[in-house]
Formats: sequence, C-alpha cells, structure tokens
Amino acid sequence: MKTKNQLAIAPWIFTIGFFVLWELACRVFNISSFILPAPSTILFAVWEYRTQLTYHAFHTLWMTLAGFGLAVVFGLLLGMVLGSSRLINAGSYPLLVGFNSIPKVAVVPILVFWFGVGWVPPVLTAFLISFFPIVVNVATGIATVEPEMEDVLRALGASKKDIVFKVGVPRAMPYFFGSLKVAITLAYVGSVIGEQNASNVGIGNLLTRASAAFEVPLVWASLLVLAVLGVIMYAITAYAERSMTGWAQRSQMAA
Amino acid sequence: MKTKNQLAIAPWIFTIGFFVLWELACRVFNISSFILPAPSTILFAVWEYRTQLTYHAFHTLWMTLAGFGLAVVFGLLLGMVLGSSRLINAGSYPLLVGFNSIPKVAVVPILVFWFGVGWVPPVLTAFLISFFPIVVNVATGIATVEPEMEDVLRALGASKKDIVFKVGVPRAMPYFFGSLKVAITLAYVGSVIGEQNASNVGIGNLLTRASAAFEVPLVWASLLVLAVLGVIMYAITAYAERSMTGWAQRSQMAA
Amino acid sequence: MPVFVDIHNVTHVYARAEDGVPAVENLTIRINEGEFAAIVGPSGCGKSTLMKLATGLQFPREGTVIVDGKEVGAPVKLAGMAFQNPTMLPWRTTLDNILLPLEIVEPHRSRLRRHKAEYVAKAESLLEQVGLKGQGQKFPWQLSGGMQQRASLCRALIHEPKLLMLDEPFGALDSFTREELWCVMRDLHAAQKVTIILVTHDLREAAFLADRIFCMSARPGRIVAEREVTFPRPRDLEITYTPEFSELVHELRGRIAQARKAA
Amino acid sequence: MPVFVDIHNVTHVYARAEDGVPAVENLTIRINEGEFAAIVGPSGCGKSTLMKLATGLQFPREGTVIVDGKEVGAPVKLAGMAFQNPTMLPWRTTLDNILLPLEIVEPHRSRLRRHKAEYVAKAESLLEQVGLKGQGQKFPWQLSGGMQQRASLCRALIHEPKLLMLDEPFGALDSFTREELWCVMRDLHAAQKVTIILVTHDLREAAFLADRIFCMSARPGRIVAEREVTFPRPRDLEITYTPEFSELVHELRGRIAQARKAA
Amino acid sequence: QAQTPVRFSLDWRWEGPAAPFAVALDKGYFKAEGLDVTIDPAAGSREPISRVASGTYDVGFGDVNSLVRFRDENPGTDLKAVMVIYDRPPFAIIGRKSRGISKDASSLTGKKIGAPAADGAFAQWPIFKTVNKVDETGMKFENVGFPVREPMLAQGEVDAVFGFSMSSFINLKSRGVPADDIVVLLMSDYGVDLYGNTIIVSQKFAQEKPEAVKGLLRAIMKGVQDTVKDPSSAVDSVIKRNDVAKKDVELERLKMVLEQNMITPWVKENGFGGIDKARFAKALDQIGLTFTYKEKPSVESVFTEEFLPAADQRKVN
Ligand SMILES: Nc1ncnc2c1ncn2[C@@H]1O[C@H](COP(=O)(O)OP(=O)(O)OP(=O)(O)O)[C@@H](O)[C@H]1O
Ligand SMILES: Nc1ncnc2c1ncn2[C@@H]1O[C@H](COP(=O)(O)OP(=O)(O)OP(=O)(O)O)[C@@H](O)[C@H]1O
Ligand SMILES: [Mg+2]
Ligand SMILES: [Mg+2]
Repeated sequence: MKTKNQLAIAPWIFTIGFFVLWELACRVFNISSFILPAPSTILFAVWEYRTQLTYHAFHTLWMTLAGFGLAVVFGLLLGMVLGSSRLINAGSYPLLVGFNSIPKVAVVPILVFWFGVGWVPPVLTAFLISFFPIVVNVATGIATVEPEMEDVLRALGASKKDIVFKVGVPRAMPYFFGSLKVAITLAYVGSVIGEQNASNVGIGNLLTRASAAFEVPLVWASLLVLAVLGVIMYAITAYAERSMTGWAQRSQMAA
Repeated sequence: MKTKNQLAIAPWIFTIGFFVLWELACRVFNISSFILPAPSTILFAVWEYRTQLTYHAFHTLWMTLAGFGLAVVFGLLLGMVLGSSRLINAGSYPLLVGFNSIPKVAVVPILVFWFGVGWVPPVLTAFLISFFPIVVNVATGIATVEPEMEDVLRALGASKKDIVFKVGVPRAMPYFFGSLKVAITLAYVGSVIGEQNASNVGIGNLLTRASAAFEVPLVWASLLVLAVLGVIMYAITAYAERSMTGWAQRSQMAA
Repeated sequence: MPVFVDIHNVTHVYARAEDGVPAVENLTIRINEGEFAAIVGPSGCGKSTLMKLATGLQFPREGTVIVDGKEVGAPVKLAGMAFQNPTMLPWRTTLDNILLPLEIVEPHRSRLRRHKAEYVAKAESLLEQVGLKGQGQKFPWQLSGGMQQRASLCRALIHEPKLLMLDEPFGALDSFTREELWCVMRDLHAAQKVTIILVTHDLREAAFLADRIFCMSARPGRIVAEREVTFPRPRDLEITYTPEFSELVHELRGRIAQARKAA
Repeated sequence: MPVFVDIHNVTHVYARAEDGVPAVENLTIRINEGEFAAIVGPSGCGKSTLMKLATGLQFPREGTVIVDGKEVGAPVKLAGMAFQNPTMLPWRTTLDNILLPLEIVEPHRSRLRRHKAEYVAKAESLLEQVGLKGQGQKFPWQLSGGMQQRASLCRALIHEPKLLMLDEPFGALDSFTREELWCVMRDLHAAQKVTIILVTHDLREAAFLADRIFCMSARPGRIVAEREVTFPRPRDLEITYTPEFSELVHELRGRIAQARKAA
Repeated sequence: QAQTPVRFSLDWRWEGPAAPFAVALDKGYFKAEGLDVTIDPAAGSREPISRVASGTYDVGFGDVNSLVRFRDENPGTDLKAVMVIYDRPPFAIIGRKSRGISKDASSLTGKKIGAPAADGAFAQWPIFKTVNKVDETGMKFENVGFPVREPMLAQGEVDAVFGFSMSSFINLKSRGVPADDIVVLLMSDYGVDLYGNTIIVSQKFAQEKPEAVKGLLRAIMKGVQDTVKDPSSAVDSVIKRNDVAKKDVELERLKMVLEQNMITPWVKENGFGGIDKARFAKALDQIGLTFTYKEKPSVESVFTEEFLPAADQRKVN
C-alpha cells in the first residue's frame, strides 16, 4: 500500500523537483532569459498569454486528433494487410521505412503546394508522421499468432480471413494500443510542424510568430504547453490501453 | 523454397513498381515537375549532383551515427535505471513524455545558441530525438523479467544488481534491438533537421539551399538519397538484431 | 467397423527442419470409426506430427493419408483438437471461447446468431460435465491451468466433431481432476461414438481409456507395437487398482523399453 | 533428527490478492533435516506459496517461519529451486545456465573464475546423471521441454544447496524419463542428505520418493493429512508395481478425496 | 453578385509591413472590387512564388529576384510580376560597430557572418561582393537558422548577419543591443540595384480573370495609400491578425519599410507600383551574377504594367 502511494506521488515529486532545480540553476548562474528563461518567467508568460495559448492549444489539439484518427484507421487497415501476408509485408517494408526516414518538415511545403495553408497540412503531417508505428505494431501482433491456435482453427476449416479477424486482430490489440502511445506524441509533433509553416492558428504557428518576434518567454511558454498537452494525451491513451486490453496485462499477473 | 525466393525479391518488385507507377502518373497527368517531379527527373538530378550528394550524405551519416551512438549509450543506461526501479520509472515518465512531445525543430535554435553552428547541434538533435524509444524498450525488457526466474535467483541470495545484470539486461536485448530500428530512422531525421538550421554541410543543409534556389529536382533527389540511406541503416540494424539476438527469434520457432 | 483414419507408409519432413531428418518415416496406422486410440512414445518421436498429418495441417512427403474415405489435401474441417497448452483466447469469456468453433464450422456458422440460446445451453452443459458449472462468464486467465484445459476440451467438443484429436490434454492436471476427466471422456465416447486419437505420456491413462494403444519409436517415428485393451466397457476407475491393470501397464512399459533400446 | 524447516501457524495473504482471501491459513508443517518431504493437494491450494514462504521469497502476515534454526527475514540464500516451467535463460548455453547459481552464491562466486574447470566438470557430471551427457553446449531452446526441465534440475543442484525446492519438476516428462529422474533424485538424496521438499500432483511419484507425504486442503491451504512412507531405502522402481504400493496410493487418494469433500 | 474567390499568399507572417493588405481587407476594398480574398502567411518571400506556381494560390506577395530565378529554373510555369511594392529591396548586412563593422563595405573582410542558407539577402551577396569589390577569402559564412540569427549577433558569436533591414534591426534592438552599436548596410545603398517584393500572379489567373487582377491591384493601391496616410491605425489591422504582436514594434517596422523600401524618392516622383525599365534591365544583369541563366529573360516577360491602375491613381504623397 505504501509503495502504491509512493508510485502515485513520484511523478509530481520528480516533475516539481525538475522545475525547482531549473529555477535554481537559472538564478545561481544568472542565465540570461534569452538563453534559458527560468520556469517562473515561463509560467508568468503562460499566465500573460493564457487566452492566446488556450485558443491555439485547442486548435492544435483538434489537428492532432484528426491526424491521429486517420492514422489509427489507416494504420489498422494497413497493419492487417501486412500482418496477414508475408509477401506484401516483405515487399512494402523498404518503401515504408524509406518514407519514414524523410523528415516530415521537408514534406510540409509540398503539402502546402497541394492543399494550401489551412487545416489540411497539419492534419496530414500528423497522420504521415504517426501511422508508421501503428502499422508496424499491428502487423507484428497479427503475424505472431500462436501456431497452435491457428492449427485449432484450420482443422475446423477456418479461412485465412477468419483467422485474421477472430484471432489476429484481437490479439494485436495490446500491440496496437502500445503503438498508440508512441503515435499520439508523434501526431502531436506532426501537427505542430504542420502549423509552423502552413497554418494561421495553432501552437505551432504561435511558436513561429513568437520566435520571429523574439518573445523568448512566450516561445518557452508554448513549448511548456506542448509538453503538458503531450503528457495529458499520453496519459489518456495509456488509460485507454489499460481499460481496453486489461486481459493482456492481467493474464500475465495470473500466471 | 519457392516462398523464400518470393520473399527475397518482393521488396524489389514493390519498390520498382512504386516508382514505375509514380513515373506513369507524372506522365499521364502531365504533372509539373515543380509539384511532383517524375522519378526519371529525380534520378537524373541524382546523377547530375552525385558528387555533392555523396559528400553531404556522408556528412549526414556521421552526424547520425554520432547522435545514434550517444542515444544508444545513454538510452541503455537510463533504461537500466528505469527498468530496475519502479519508483524512478513512475517519477520520470511524465518528464520524458513531455520532453518527447516537444518538436525537435523548436529545440535546434536553442542548441545553436549554446553550441554554435557546426557538428554539435545536428548530433545532439539526432541524440535527443532517438533516445526515447531506446529508454522505453530497455526499461520494459528489464521490468518484465519472469517472476519465477527472479525467485530462483533471489532464493540464492542474488542482489538487485545481480538480477538486473545477469537476467534483466540480456533479456532486454531483443527489445533494445527492436527499438534501435525505430531509433536509427529518428536519429537520421534529427540530424537532417539539425543540419537544416545549424550546419554548413550535410543533406539537410543541401535540402534548404536547394529549395531556396527552386531546384526542385535537387530537393527530391536529396529526399530520395535520405530515404535510401534510411533504408540501408534500417537494414543494417535489423541485421545486427538478427545476428545478436538470434536466440529470441529461434526460441519461438522451436516451441 | 470401417477404417476412419488410414495413414499409409507416410514419411514427413518439416520444411524448416534444418537437418532434413524426417519427423516420421514409413508410418502406417489404421484407426477404425468410433475407435478410441491412444498413442504413446518418447518425447519428440512424432506424435504431434501424426496428428497434424491426420487433420491435414501438414501434408506428407511420401505415402497417403485417408480420412473418412477421402484423401486429405486440405485441413479436414471436421476435427476437434485440444492441446496440453490450452490456447484459449484471453479476450473472450470462457463461454465465448467454447463457442468459437461454431463461428467457423458450417452449418452452425450460419445458424449461430438465431439459435444462440440453444448453443449456449449446450456449451453450459458441457462445462457442467467437465466440472466447470457456472464458470462460463469468467475469462480464461481467471481460471487455473487445469480449468483452462478442461474448457479447451469443451471447445474441442462443442461442434460434435467426427474426429477428436487430444494431444496430452490432461498434462497439467492433478490426479483427481485428471481421473474425473478420464470418466468424462469415457462417457462421451460411449454416448457419441466419435473417433478419438489421444496422445499421452501416461500409460495408465492410455490403458484406462483406449481400445487400442500404439507405441511409437523414437524419431523418426514409426509404430513399433500395438496392444488391444480388452477390459469390458463401461470401465470403472476401480479397475486401475486391479492386478490385471497393473500388469497391462507393466507390460506396456516393457514394450516401450524394448523399442527404446532398439532405437 | 533436528527440524530444518519449521512453519508455525502461518497465514499469508498476497499483497495483490484482490479478494483478500489468504492463500494459506494456519499452516503448520515441520520438516526434518535430510528428510524428503512430498506435498500434494489440489491446484491453487497454496503449495507454491508454501515454498515461497520457506525460502523467504514471501513473508507471512501471521505466524513464524524458521529455517535452519533462524527466523526467515530475507531470501534464505541457500535454496535450490526447480519449477515445472524450466525458466532457462535462452541466451546462455545449457552449461552456462547450470553454472548461473555459482555466479551468485558465495564462496563459489569468488572462486568461479579461477576454478572454472573444476565447476564445469561438476556440471557435466550432473548433466550425465540426468541423461544429458554432452548436451551442455546446446542452447536451452535447442532442447525439448523435458530436457530443459532436467537441465533446470541440474541448475538447482550445482551449488549443493542444503534445501532443495522442487515444484512439479517432472510435469512435462514422459513416464520413462520421469521414472529415470525419480531414480536420480533418490540417489542424490541418499548421497548428499539434502533436505528436499517436492510438490507434485502424482501420488505414485510422492509414494516412491518421499519419507513423508503431506496433503493440503483447498484454498486457503492447510495440512489435512500426513503419511509416513515406510518402504525401506534404497527403493527400486519395481516396488511401484507391488500391491503394497498400489494400496498406499489408493489410500492417499482416499484421504485427499475426503479432504476435498470436507472443503 | 457573386464574388470571385482569390487566395493570396503573403511573404511572411502578419507583421507591420503587411499592413496595406490588412487595411484593404478591413476596409472592404477587395469586396468592393468583387473579390473574396483570403490572405495566408508564409515563411519567406520565396514561398509565395512556389505557392502560386503550384496553383494552390492565385496571387502572391514575393521577391521579384527569386521570381526571375524561379522562371529560369522552371521554364514551363509562367508567373508574372504585376505591381512593385518594395521599390528597393530590404536586403541588408547588419553588423555591430563593436565588432569592427562600419558603413564601409570593406570592413566586412575577414569577418564571420551569419548567413541562413535560405536567406534572401545572402542570395544577393555575389552582387554586393562584386560591385563593392569585397575580398571574400578569409570570410566565414555560418548557416544559422532564422530564429537564432539576431541572437547570435547579439551574443557576439558572429560579427554581422545577412537579413532584412526592418526585421534584423528591430530584433537586435529587442535583444538589448544599443541602437548606436548597430550598423545596417542596406544593399541598395551599395550599388545593388534590385527591386524588392512585388505582387505575383500566375499566367493562368491573369488570362482567365484579368479584371480580377486589375481590381485586386486597385484595392491594394488604396490600402497602400491609407497606410501611408495613417500608419498607426493601419498597424491595428495587423495586430488584429497576430495575437502576439506588439503595436509599437510593428509600427516601427512598418515605418522603416515605408521609408526605406516603399515610398522611395523614385516612387514619390513617378507613382507607386511601376518600374523603371532601364533599372529593371540592370537588375536582370545583376541577378546574372548570382547564378547562370539558362535563358536570360526580357523585362517584359517578367513584369507587366497592363494590370496597374492609371498613373494618377498611384500617387502616394
Ligand atoms: N514446425 C517444425 N519444424 C521443424 N521440425 C519440427 C517441427 N515440429 C516438430 N518438429 C520436429 O519433428 C519431430 C517430431 O515432433 P513432434 O512435435 O511430432 O513430437 P512429439 O512426439 O509430439 O513430442 P512431444 O511429446 O515432446 O510433444 C521432433 O524431433 C521435432 O524437433
Ligand atoms: N502473486 C500472487 N498474487 C495474488 N494471488 C496469488 C499470487 N500467487 C498465488 N496467488 C493465489 O494464491 C493461491 C495459492 O497459489 P499457489 O500458487 O500457492 O497454488 P498452488 O497450490 O501452487 O497451485 P498449482 O498446483 O496450480 O501450482 C491461489 O488461489 C492463487 O490464486
Ligand atoms: Mg507433441
Ligand atoms: Mg504451484
């Protein structure tokens, strides 16, 4: 019980400790707020710009969720295809990896050519950057179905499709949810990159404008808001994971 | 045997097919080379600029490898710490996730501030962007040691350190190598981002200059080189994974 | 009685066998319709391979496999299987796990939705027979290993297969539960006249349940001895404590010991 | 003979037990130094829990656990353990797996590097005893389940523990290998006078090997019966086919059946 | 009456110099011409060119020198400049007195200069160097990202930077560099005879909707005139669109642009928006110093006056 409480407060202790150390470092070494503003300065900026930050943060949130939603749907589908055919899997891996090695920052201008400034480029960037881990994990989950389970079903006359849908997909769910935790932070990074150069609103856009205007505390305040939002989205996904695939965690505990 | 051959040539078929389709699409719809150049145009540009591309690609490669090397060392160490203490794990996760949600593009300027233009910012960006998956996977591998194995060792009087080094670390190796495949592409993206904003050489720098000079085919040629290099590095890591942790793959086949 | 499973002079090499040594070689075995056959043999001798051949999950390199009068060229679509490892799907309740074959095998597949209640009742009566009454709503990981194994037995039985393949299904059970399940299998076999092939390491189990016991040699597996079991049916557990029973087990032991030495 | 393991009136609830029902309750058991004790009981009754308590891997909520004269407050540092699941480390050869305890237990830990050859010889002689001569250089995943289990037995023995904990170590073996290992354990116990606690589901195994057999009730576990086994040592496998042996097994069965009904 | 939709790409974010467009929007000048204009920001004065070329945008506000280069690289895409906004480009080298930079171009020799790879001013260095006979050997050009250009100069990591006069000067001041330590070498004061940002349209748009282009330029003209008259309230229209901008800073920026780039003596004399053909031809020659033409263009193929409002409507004083 004691341990449980400790585990619950540890994140707070560590986080607060981190910021306190940072603040101290800034004060002791008298670091210029242009180089590294103290947390107090940043928090002050957060308060000062709270309306703008909230407005833009919500926009970024929507962009992220839309891109993430696309990535989930598309990632699941592609993962299912790749997981059930070793041939397609082997064939498309280099393309996927190659595409994934291209920095998405370089892709944003191309998206603007095609779709103009607006909500499309951030959403698409979020999608493009985050679908890869989902595909990989879903495909792995489906491809690693226990051969014995497959035997049981095949001896009953089950088709490949039956096996994928009855066993492969549910079995891949823990992998899928695991990948969502990675994908959501990536989607988030993607929509911010998209907004930086191809949107009139959003934290990414705010960030660029703030740094163009040399509002260093505002830059850091935006980064802080990004980090906090990222943690929240991660926590939500982790919670979804726990509640949707409890069987995966508990089956280990029972063993 | 037949399947094995098919699996070996599938990547080539798919990749070539992809480029052929792209070429056809460009010709049939007569797409302006400035919106989407045909692969033939890109390949021609690759040939034309081969000396520059090679020179800059090697630079990027070194930056990536240096950052990746740092990420491996640091990721392993931090992963070991997080994997062996639930308290530290719980405490530092939000910080790690928060940091990971910040687009690294926004961090590059800060690095330039601190370290000036040169090789440091690209290396550090590669490091910062790629250590997270390594930490997470190593920590997971260590934290999920079979309780029975732990019991056997504890009943012999093994210390926590003994257990981590004798069982945890070797056991985490497959997870570790799995994460390297993700980390290497990320490191690569990181060093390119770093070069775009803080280096006088490298593919990232070439990319910026080419797009500033409207040399669209050169931009795409750089992207192509990036993708190819990414695939090669991925393949090397995957090969290392297979040869270093063969036991993890084969133990399943034997079951 | 007609022959139901006819494996004739079969040699099988796994595609992934690195050494190319066959798993079974010149294997010939005939099992009659409605018969309860037991197969015993050392670990790795090819017992599971035999099962895979008989159900069409593997195709022999040489020889023929005929099941129910037809040569096997694809998975047979009528077999129920249960392994030592219960392979239940952790995201389905035990009941839903048991109903899984019905979602695949015709005619149940198309009837399942409309006649759900009927099938559920059937599954529950099976659960009761194996001593798991009322546990259907639990998830498999909430059951002990032995309970899971019993549930996997129900899954193998739900669609009333004509051929039942049991690969050491009672391995992880304590001797009581195991003996109870022997009786379940005995009654089931008496009631349905299904053909059963049981792989086991336990000679007493084989002696109590089977009509015929086949002994396999070490790899590459071949049938090296065959013993009719003549105890009258229905058999009571008490017979396992009779001297005749001990003698039969002792004799089987002797035969296998011989086969081992020969190899 | 002095008492070696003394578990007195122990109640244990797992920290993660959701229902808070104790795994064992008012458990009292005394095992003498050098004794071979067998524990039988239904699945989930707390046999493994008893082992964890005796080795200091779990601490009781109530009651006392005394091993070798000292109250247990930390893992005991002298026990060898083997489980049904062999838990070999797949990245080490079988030999290196067997040498693992020596890398941990003093005085071997500090001697290992210099006296490597001596220890390797010892491990190889153990491998030979369990019928795995020359398999030491293979990786565990290149061995069958039964072979792995035998190797894990070697691992439990290599540092000559004073207390040996065996949790269904012969579960996955065919009856031959199993009986061979019975003989290995018998000889080992005779030679080293180590105290052994064996958890098993197989009454014949318990009857053949043990000096005393303890029967546990269903959860929460308690000792409900205790039976001295008086067959003279050294025992030969043939005794398992004698009427007295069948009778003992039959009697044990009866006792457990009673205990089950009572629960 | 149906409004013609027009997508317009700025060169940069909503800052002071974009005031004429914001004013035209706010005062309904576009609407009055039957145009439904959406204005999007961009990340640099080259971006509008590729945006218009890709067809996603109808009109752009971008650098005419880059346009020349773009047309040469992509012979198929016919974009045209239709109205000059910056009669003199803001390209500049900004240095610090304390680091040995003075108004004398030769003070640059041997210095370390921050030069973002994608910077428009840096792109004109070959012209500057040639015209002023600066010896390049021993000079170091560091690729610093835009966000750190002025901070690096403020910190003394570099001696000077390439940049746009109005941005860099103000950014430096806001980093605490005393105004009298800042030296701005406006390239157009040093023989670099280029034009700056112009309104750019695609051939397709110009041919299909010539009236719309004319209307657009009329509306922009009015926006310019209003801005010149009352810069302060014009900046308010910008601030409305940029919730982190500060009025005093943006006003200063706008005033600098008006004075140095837009309302030059030549404009005061000849009216706003047009070109001096001889000077433009000279500019084309100078651009030839920065890269090799595949085919050198004529003045007419780059700039057309046909959509400009009548000269009397283009007076700005
Ligand atoms: N998928 C496979 N690929 C290659 N070889 C295999 C495969 N499956 C089994 N074998 C080999 O074939 C032989 C027979 O295996 P099989 O599983 O039929 O043995 P078994 O009699 O069922 O053993 P056990 O009693 O341990 O289950 C073994 O030596 C095994 O190593
Ligand atoms: N780590 C744990 N957390 C919570 N409950 C546990 C834990 N381990 C065991 N239990 C519970 O304690 C009881 C006794 O478990 P134990 O493992 O000792 O049984 P067992 O007699 O060894 O059973 P089996 O024969 O199946 O191995 C069981 O009901 C089990 O559910
Ligand atoms: Mg088998
Ligand atoms: Mg147990």
